[in-house]
Parts: sequence; C-alpha cells; structure tokens
Amino acid sequence: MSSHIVTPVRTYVVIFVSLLVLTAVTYLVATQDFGAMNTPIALAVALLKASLVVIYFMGVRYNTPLTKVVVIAGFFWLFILFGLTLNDYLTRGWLGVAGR
Amino acid sequence: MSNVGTAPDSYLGAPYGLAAWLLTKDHKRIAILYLISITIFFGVGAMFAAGIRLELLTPKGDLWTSDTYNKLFTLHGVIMIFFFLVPSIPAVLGNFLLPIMIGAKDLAFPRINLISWYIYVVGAVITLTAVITGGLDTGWTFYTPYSSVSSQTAVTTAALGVFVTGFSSILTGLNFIVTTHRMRAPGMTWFRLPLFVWAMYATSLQMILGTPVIAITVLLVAAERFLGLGFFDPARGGDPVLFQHLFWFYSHPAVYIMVLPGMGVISELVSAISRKQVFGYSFVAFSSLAIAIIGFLVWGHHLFVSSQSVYAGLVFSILTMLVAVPSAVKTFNWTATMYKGAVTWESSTYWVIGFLGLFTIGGLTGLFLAAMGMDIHLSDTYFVIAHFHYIMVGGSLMAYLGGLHFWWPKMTGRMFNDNLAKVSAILVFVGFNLTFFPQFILGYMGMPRRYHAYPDEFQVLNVLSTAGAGVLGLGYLLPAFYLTYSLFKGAKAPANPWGAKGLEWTVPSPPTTFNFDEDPIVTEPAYNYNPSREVHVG
Amino acid sequence: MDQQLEASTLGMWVFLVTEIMFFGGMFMAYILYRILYPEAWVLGSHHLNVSLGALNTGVLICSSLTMALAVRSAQVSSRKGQIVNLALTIVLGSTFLVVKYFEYKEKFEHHLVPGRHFDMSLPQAAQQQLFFSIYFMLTGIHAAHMIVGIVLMFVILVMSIRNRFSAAYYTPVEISGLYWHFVDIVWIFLFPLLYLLGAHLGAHGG
Amino acid sequence: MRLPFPLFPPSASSVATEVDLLYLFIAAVSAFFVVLVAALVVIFAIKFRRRHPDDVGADIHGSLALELTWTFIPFVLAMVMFFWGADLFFRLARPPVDSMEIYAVGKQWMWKVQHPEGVREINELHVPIGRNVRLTMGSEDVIHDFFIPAFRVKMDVVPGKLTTLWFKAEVPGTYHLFCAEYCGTNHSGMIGSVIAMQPQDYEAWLAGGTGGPAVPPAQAGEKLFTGPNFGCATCHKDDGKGPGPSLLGVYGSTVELTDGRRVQADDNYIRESIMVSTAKVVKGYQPIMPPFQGLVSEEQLMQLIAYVKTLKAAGVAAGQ
Repeated sequence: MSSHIVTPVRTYVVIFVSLLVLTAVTYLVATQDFGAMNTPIALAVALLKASLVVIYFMGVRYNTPLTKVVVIAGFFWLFILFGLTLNDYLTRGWLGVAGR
Repeated sequence: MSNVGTAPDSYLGAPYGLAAWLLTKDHKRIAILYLISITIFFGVGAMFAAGIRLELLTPKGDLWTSDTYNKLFTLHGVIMIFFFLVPSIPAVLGNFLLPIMIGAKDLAFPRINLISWYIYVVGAVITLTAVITGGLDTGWTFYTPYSSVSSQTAVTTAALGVFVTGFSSILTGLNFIVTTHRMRAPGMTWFRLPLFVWAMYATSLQMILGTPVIAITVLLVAAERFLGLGFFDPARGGDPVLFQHLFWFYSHPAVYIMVLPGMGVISELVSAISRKQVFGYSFVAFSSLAIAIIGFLVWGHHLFVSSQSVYAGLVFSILTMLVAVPSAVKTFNWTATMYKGAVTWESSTYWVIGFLGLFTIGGLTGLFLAAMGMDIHLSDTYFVIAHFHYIMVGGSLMAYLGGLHFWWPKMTGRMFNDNLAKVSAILVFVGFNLTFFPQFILGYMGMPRRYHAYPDEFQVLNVLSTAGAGVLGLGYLLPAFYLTYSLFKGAKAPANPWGAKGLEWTVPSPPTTFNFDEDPIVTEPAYNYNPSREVHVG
Repeated sequence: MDQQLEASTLGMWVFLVTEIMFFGGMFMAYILYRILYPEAWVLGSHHLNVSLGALNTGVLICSSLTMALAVRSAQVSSRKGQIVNLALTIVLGSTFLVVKYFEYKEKFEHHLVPGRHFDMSLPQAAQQQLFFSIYFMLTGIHAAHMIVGIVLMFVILVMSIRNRFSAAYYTPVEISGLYWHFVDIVWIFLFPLLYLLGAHLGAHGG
Repeated sequence: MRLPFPLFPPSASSVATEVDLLYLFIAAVSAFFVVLVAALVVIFAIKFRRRHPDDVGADIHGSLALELTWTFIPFVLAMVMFFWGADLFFRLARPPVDSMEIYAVGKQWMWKVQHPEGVREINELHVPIGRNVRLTMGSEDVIHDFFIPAFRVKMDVVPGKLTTLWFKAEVPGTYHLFCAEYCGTNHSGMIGSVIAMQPQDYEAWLAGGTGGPAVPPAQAGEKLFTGPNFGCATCHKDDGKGPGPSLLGVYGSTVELTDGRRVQADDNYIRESIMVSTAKVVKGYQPIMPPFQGLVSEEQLMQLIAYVKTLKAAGVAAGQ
C-alpha cells in the first residue's frame, strides 16, 4: 500500500445498482417455489451481495493480503461453530443408539 | 511505589499521582494496573476456595447452608476464570513485555489498551454487584434451564458482568494481534520472535474468535431470564443442549486461553535458566498455533453424557486426542532444552520444574476424559475438578508466578529474596499436589462435583485435600510479602540480572517510558546464547 | 501515516471478525431451531412485513453507498463531499430505525412479542415464540449496532466540519465506514432469513 | 500397607471391570510419562547445572528425528485410547434389546422411579442382578444426571426429552445413586441408593408391595389414553379411520411425515408428538392435534409411551 487507490464514483454506483437489483432478485425468487432450493438460492444471493460490499465498498480489493486472511478466517470460524454444532443435531440416531 | 524508579525517565518516575496512572497510555503502567486488580480478585477467589475446602472437611454440610456453599463455588469459578486467569498472563506480563520483546515503543492502540482495563473494571464491578445483591448459584457454567428459569439469584447481573468483561479480553487480543503484525522492529522476523510472543499471538486468536460467542450466549441467557424471550428453555420450545454447545465453543478454548500464555512463559524461562536455545524452536512455535486452532474443534467432549449424538461424540473425542499431541511435543521440547544446558538453581528453575510436573499430570489426565467410555464414569466428578486445576492452577498459575518473579526486576527495578521465592515455589508445588491429587481418587470413587455434603467414606481424602489447600495458601501468601518488601528494600536490579537473552534485557530495569532510546534493529535469532557459532538466518 | 492507517484498518477488520462470531451465536440458534421446527419458522415469518423489510434493505444499501462516497470524499480531500455524504448516511440510518420502530410496534399490537402477552392461540405457539425471540434478539442487536453507528457518524461529521480529514489523514472515516458496511451486511443476511422464508407458500401478513 | 481410603468404588456391574481396565491402562501410560519427564528434568537440572556464572549451554537447535518421534508416539497412544474408549462407549450406550424397562423422573431434588410391574419408589432403585435393566429418564425441571459409580454408568436427564441408560448388576449390595449434574440448592441431597438383589429377592420385594396396589405403567397409560381427560382414543382409533393415525405397530417403525421426511418412531418421537403435536405430522393427516405441553406430567408421559409400546405387540399379533 504505497498510496491510496481512490475508487471512481462510477464503480460505487455500479455496485450500488447491482445491490438493489439483487435485493429485487431475492424478493422475486422467494415468491417462486423452487422446493428445497429456495433457501440455498436466497443465501447465495445474500452471499453475493455481502461479497460486493466487502470487496468494493469496504475496499478489500485494495487491501493487504493479511486483511483477506482475516476476513476468510472470520467466516471459517463461523463455519466451525455451525458445522460442529450441527454435527451433533443432524447425526442423532446414526449409530444405532436410540435418540443419540 | 513512587520511590522505586531508578532512572529519571523510568516509566515509574514522573508524572506521579493517581490521575497520571489512571489516564496513562503506557502499556507498562497499564500492566501494573492490571497486576493490582487481578491480584485483588485472586485474593477474593482464594477466599471463596477456602470456604469450599473448609466445608468439605466434614461429610455433613455443617459449616455453610447448601445455598451459601453453591454460591461459594460459583463465585470462586466465575472470579478465578473471568477475572483472574483469563487476564492474568496476557494482561500483566503480555502487556508489559510484548511491545518490548518485539522492539516497539508501545502497543498498536495504547488508548484501546487503557479502555480495555476500564472495561475489565466495569465488568468486575457489575459482577461484584451481583455478589452483593443475591449472589450467584448457577456454577460458573451457567447451565440452562437452571440459570435462566430456576435459579433465584442475581443471574442477569452476573451475566452482564461476564458480557462486559468479555470485551476487555477481545480488545486486548485485538491489540496484541495488530501489534505483532505491524509493530515489530526492523529485522524482527516471525522466526526471531521470542516464543512468548508466539504464545500470546495464539492466545489472542482464541480471545477474538471465542469470546464474542460467550458474550452473546450469556446475553441470551439474560434475555431469556429477564425479558422472557425463549432460547434454551424446553418449556418455551428451546433446547438446553444448544446452550452447552455455545457455552463450550468459548469455554473450552478458554482453557487454552489460560494455559497457552503459561506455555509461552515457560518457553522463555526454560531457555533462560538453561542459557540455551529452546529445543525445536519452530515446533514449539507452531504447536502453539496448532493448539489454538485444534482447541476450537474439541468442545463437544464436555457433552459426552449430555445426550449429544454418538457420532458427534466420536468426532469430538478423536479431535481431543489430537490436541494432546502438540502439548506433548512442547513438553518434550522443554525437557530437551535443559539437556546440555547451563542450568541455574535460582528460583526460576523451581517454578519451571514445578510447572513441568503439574502440567504433565494435568495434560495426561485429560486423556482419561477424552476417552468416551471412560468419561461416562468420570464426567462431573472430582476427577474433572482435579484435572482442570492441574492445568489451570498447576500450569497457568505456576507459570504466571514464575514469570512474575522472572520479570519482577524488570518491572519494578528491584531484586527480591531468591531463597524465599524457592520456598514459595516448593510450598506451592507440595501444597498443590496434596490438595488436588486426592481429588483424582475421589473422582474415580464417584464423588460428584458441586456437592455440599458427601458420604462418609470420602472424608479421609477430603481432609487431605483441605490440609493441602492450607499449604498451598501459604505458598501463595509468601510472595505477597517478599515481593512487596522488595519494592521498598530490595537491591536495585541491573538491566539483565539473570544473564538472559531477549530485547527486554537490553533496556534498563525498570524501562524508560518509550522503552528504547533508539529503535532497535534485530540481527540475530531469539535465545542466541552462542553468538560466535551463529548460523546466519535469512 | 500510511502505517498508522494500515494498523487501524487491520484492527477494525479483526474487530469485525469478533462481530461475526457475536452474531454467529444467534445465527446458530436460528439455524438449529429452523431445522427442528421448519413449519413454525414459516408461520412466524409470515407475520413479518416483507415490504417494510425490503424498504429497509434498500435504505441500508443507499446508506452504504453514501458511506463509501464519504470515505472517497475524504480520500480526495473534499470537505463538502464528506459533510453531505455523512449527513445523508445519518439520515438513512435514522430512517431505518424509524421503519424498524413501526415494525416493532405492529408486533406489540399483534401480541407477537415473546413473554406473557404472546398470543398462545397461534398454531405451534411455543415454537413461533422461539422464532420471535430470535427475531427480536437478532434485529434488536442489529438495531443497537445501527445506533452505535449513527453516533459514530455524528462524531465523524463534526470532525469533518472542523476540517480534520484530508487525503493525508482519514483513518477515522475509513474505519467507521468499515463498521457501517458490516452492519449493512448483517441486514443483507437477516432480510431473506427472517422475512422471506416460505414467501412462496403465500399468505404473508402484509 | 493398607491405605486409609479405597482407590476404586465397588465394582458391581458387567461393565465395571472393563472401565477399570481402560482406567488402569491410561493411568499406566500417564505414570510412565510423568516419571519420564520428571526424571529427565531433574537429572538434566543437576547434571548440567551451571558451574560458572558465565556458562552457557551447548549450541543445540533441535532434531527433526526426535521431534517426529515424540509427535508420532503420543499420537499412536492417543489413538489407541480413542478406539478403546469409543468401543467401550458403544457397549455402555446401546441397551441390549432384552432389557427390562424402568422409568425414572428427576425433579428438584428427588428421583422418582417406576418398575414395569407398577411398583414406585423414591430415591431408591431396586434391581435384580443378572438382568439387563434399561432406565428411561425424564426431567420435570432442570438438567439432572443419574449416576451409579458402582456400575460405572451415568447419563444426563434433560428436560424436554427422554434419555436412556442401561446396566446389568452383578453383585448384590446397596450402592450410591448420585445426581451428577448441578441442579440447584439441594443438589447434593438428590442422592439415593441402588439395591441390587438376587432375582428371587427382587420378586419378593416387588410382591411385598409398599403403598397400595401397583398399576403397571402401560396399564396406567392405557387408562390415560382411553380416559376422558386427554381423550387420545377419540381420534387415534385402532382402525385408523379417526382424524389421527392408528397407533398400532407405530412404535419402532419408520414414519413418513407430511414434508416427506422419514423418522424413527422411538421414545422421543412419541414424546414430541404428544407435547409439540404439530412438529412432526404423519403424512396424510392434518396438524389438528392440540399440544399437550404443560398438561401432561413427565410421569404420565412415560405411562402413555409405555402403553403405545404395548400397542406394537398387539398390532403384530392381530395383523399376522
């Protein structure tokens, strides 16, 4: 980071419009029945929106690799929390012990 | 303490006065503020412990009522963990040493460092309010639905206290991480860092990743209790086991938050007493990170009999077994460091040997609890109590005291009575084993934890344990006298009284406000006791 | 100055990681109970006002744009740009809270606030109450973050008016911006997870 | 030399010696390493003591071979302990199918027990030796834990669900029963005894009958089921033509739900279907059953479940 890279206003506006469009997409998708896929689609769109904010508005694109590691680590630990907790609830009864 | 400063620009020198201390941004002064506050809380927690041990002298619950006894062990746990052990080494020794060890003038965010101390104090005051306004009887584990529905004590206030204190821990961790990344002196590469810094870094990772989860969890308990929201109460559709998952997601790593800094201290001490490189530097450094990361994957071993799924139990059990490996690696490396060293017999050596003995027992007894079939019998018994006291008191507290003695001359500019320190270390070691070793046997005999009264056949071991606690108490009380005495009458400390390596020993004792007169440039690896034969690094 | 900016930015990112974990605990409760009681979750979600939720999503996205532009104005040393954009951010953030207030008020009126007054005649009432507990906790903590953000923006605005920031020094603007965007991101997830569940199953209470 | 205190609790169940064996194995490994580390540290500290104030240690940085050795050996030992412990766990967690079933309810601060024949007791549990006994346990308030050290078994009793624990007593005698999960003020008073008896003594004890005629839980459950208070039988007709599904043969079967999921109809499924009746609705039926949470006590619930279990046998007998 020798000097600040100033993002052009145009980029911000493009991202802003994309976010609004994606919000509309989330809403429209939610009113259609995709069976079990409704939630994954909604989450994917939310993830895309969040990534746009993180990469452009929050400027991770221009940041040091360390910042990127920090962001990824945050989500990775969230995944550990969710994953290992659900590893309990979703595996009840797998090994032939009733209710466990 | 105003008469302690040696050099006119020592950090202990002007400006004097309470305001200058309470508004200081100097990491060394903040370390002293922490030292004073956690020592007070150690005293409070120790009094609660004495109350517990006295009650258990006799099988009948005849000293306190059940209610009082339950409050005693709860507050002993809450205060010792959240207000003493978690901040102990990081906030006192880490605060003082980390910037000096990496050749910096201060932490990255001095103001946040001070704020974190104030947050700690506010959290402590809130928790003490809970003690006065009804106490707390949930056990430090706050298990629901007892804590959120059944308990008649000041759970909401105490939860708020723990919640607030959590942010002190988070800010300290954040400060250390940024400091380690951004403030290292020229030439201070990652692999030239003292191992204490690696340990503090690993601890900080756990602090920032784990603490927020306990913060929100106790907040949910408070909301369930106070606002009537439902999260864990089965009567409101909730699942109490979810609380246990969220609680242990922090509280198991918290054990490593407490012991990793101790490991860092021992790495420094073992090298200094042997005047030798730490054996297998990179293995010791990376095992800290391995413990920090794997430590987050093992919390479910607290839930083997809680009705968690058997499959999850298997996963948590095998991961727990894995976390034993880096701890073993560290222990062997410390031992090997002493091989062909030039080992001193000053007091530091006593603390180190004491730590190695107690920590090894503590670590190995963890294997009993990690083996699922074994844990069914042992969980929630005195075996567990003995095990974690060996880790957290035998390990962390022993290392904390060892570190405090080792760096005392640096922090205060005074030498203490080394012989008394040896006596103290021996008393602590003997007293500790006498207190807690019988509890392993009690646990296997089946004595459950948190019991106010117990069957007669457990009495002999309980009496031994209480007697040991008396010896242990003496061992802890002794340093309070000779260390305080040294502040006034101790000999002036030279810059490097132990002949040790490390940047902190190149600056005066006590250091000046800005640590270094000119920014140091590092040209050699850590613990370079054999400079003539140095292999050039990098 | 660069090094100082870099350290502060890193510090803020590390803090945001702790925020992720903080919200993570509540999301964990959300995920688990949604898996255990999928129907109650759909039922509960139908009581939420999707239009107001969507409106608030739009409001927050706008505020993120003005926030980003405020940081940019500081980078190019435009005092006027900073003041205008920060003021807009404050206005938009407050709009969000006002909308949220009306949503909460509606829940109170319909006896959807967990506790003694909760409408136990609803189908799967206990589980719906769980949904609303999590709804109020998540949105409540989020709103608390918004309030902190707005206070922060006021401070930054005052500093901007006093001409404190320029291309050479704009660290406070930058790091409060990071915080603001983070709060926006939380809402980006909350909106579909709370409001849009099973919207395709029809019959959502407008 | 005789110690003034015992090192082991009585060993009175089929698994006790197995647990003790694993305990001794880990204890032996631990003792070996504690002695090894302690001896090395002390020997090094003496042998390599500083003889001159300026002495420094030898210039040794490490050894990859040693590092790998002391990574590998602990790893292997830990894995042995893992597999041994897991294997033991399975035997402790899976009740044999031929177990006799006893119901236990924990509440602040007592244990209430009911035998299959209907005999009830409080803070005591009489069991015959040589028979597999399965406890089905529920809690009326907070988390408790049923712990019998002499049998080396322990299981949390969690409100909102049913948990199980099994053992086979082998030595007659009276043993401690502890609550091992902290449950409030009188936690340490939530204790009792487990009395293991010769089968004929147990039969005599059952017949001896304390406190009125004993109604077996399944019979009590049938009364609740058909009685007017809950009125289960008005909807759950045996021919399946009522608004609710027939419960014949339901227990132990796999049930398909309205959303297509398939679940095992075990104790906890039946429990949930009564308490949170609309959480898992059987395919083809409407979610119209009222939830019984707060209306049915933990004991009544167990009786209802005991009754539903008997319906299985009746169904099979009638159907085939």
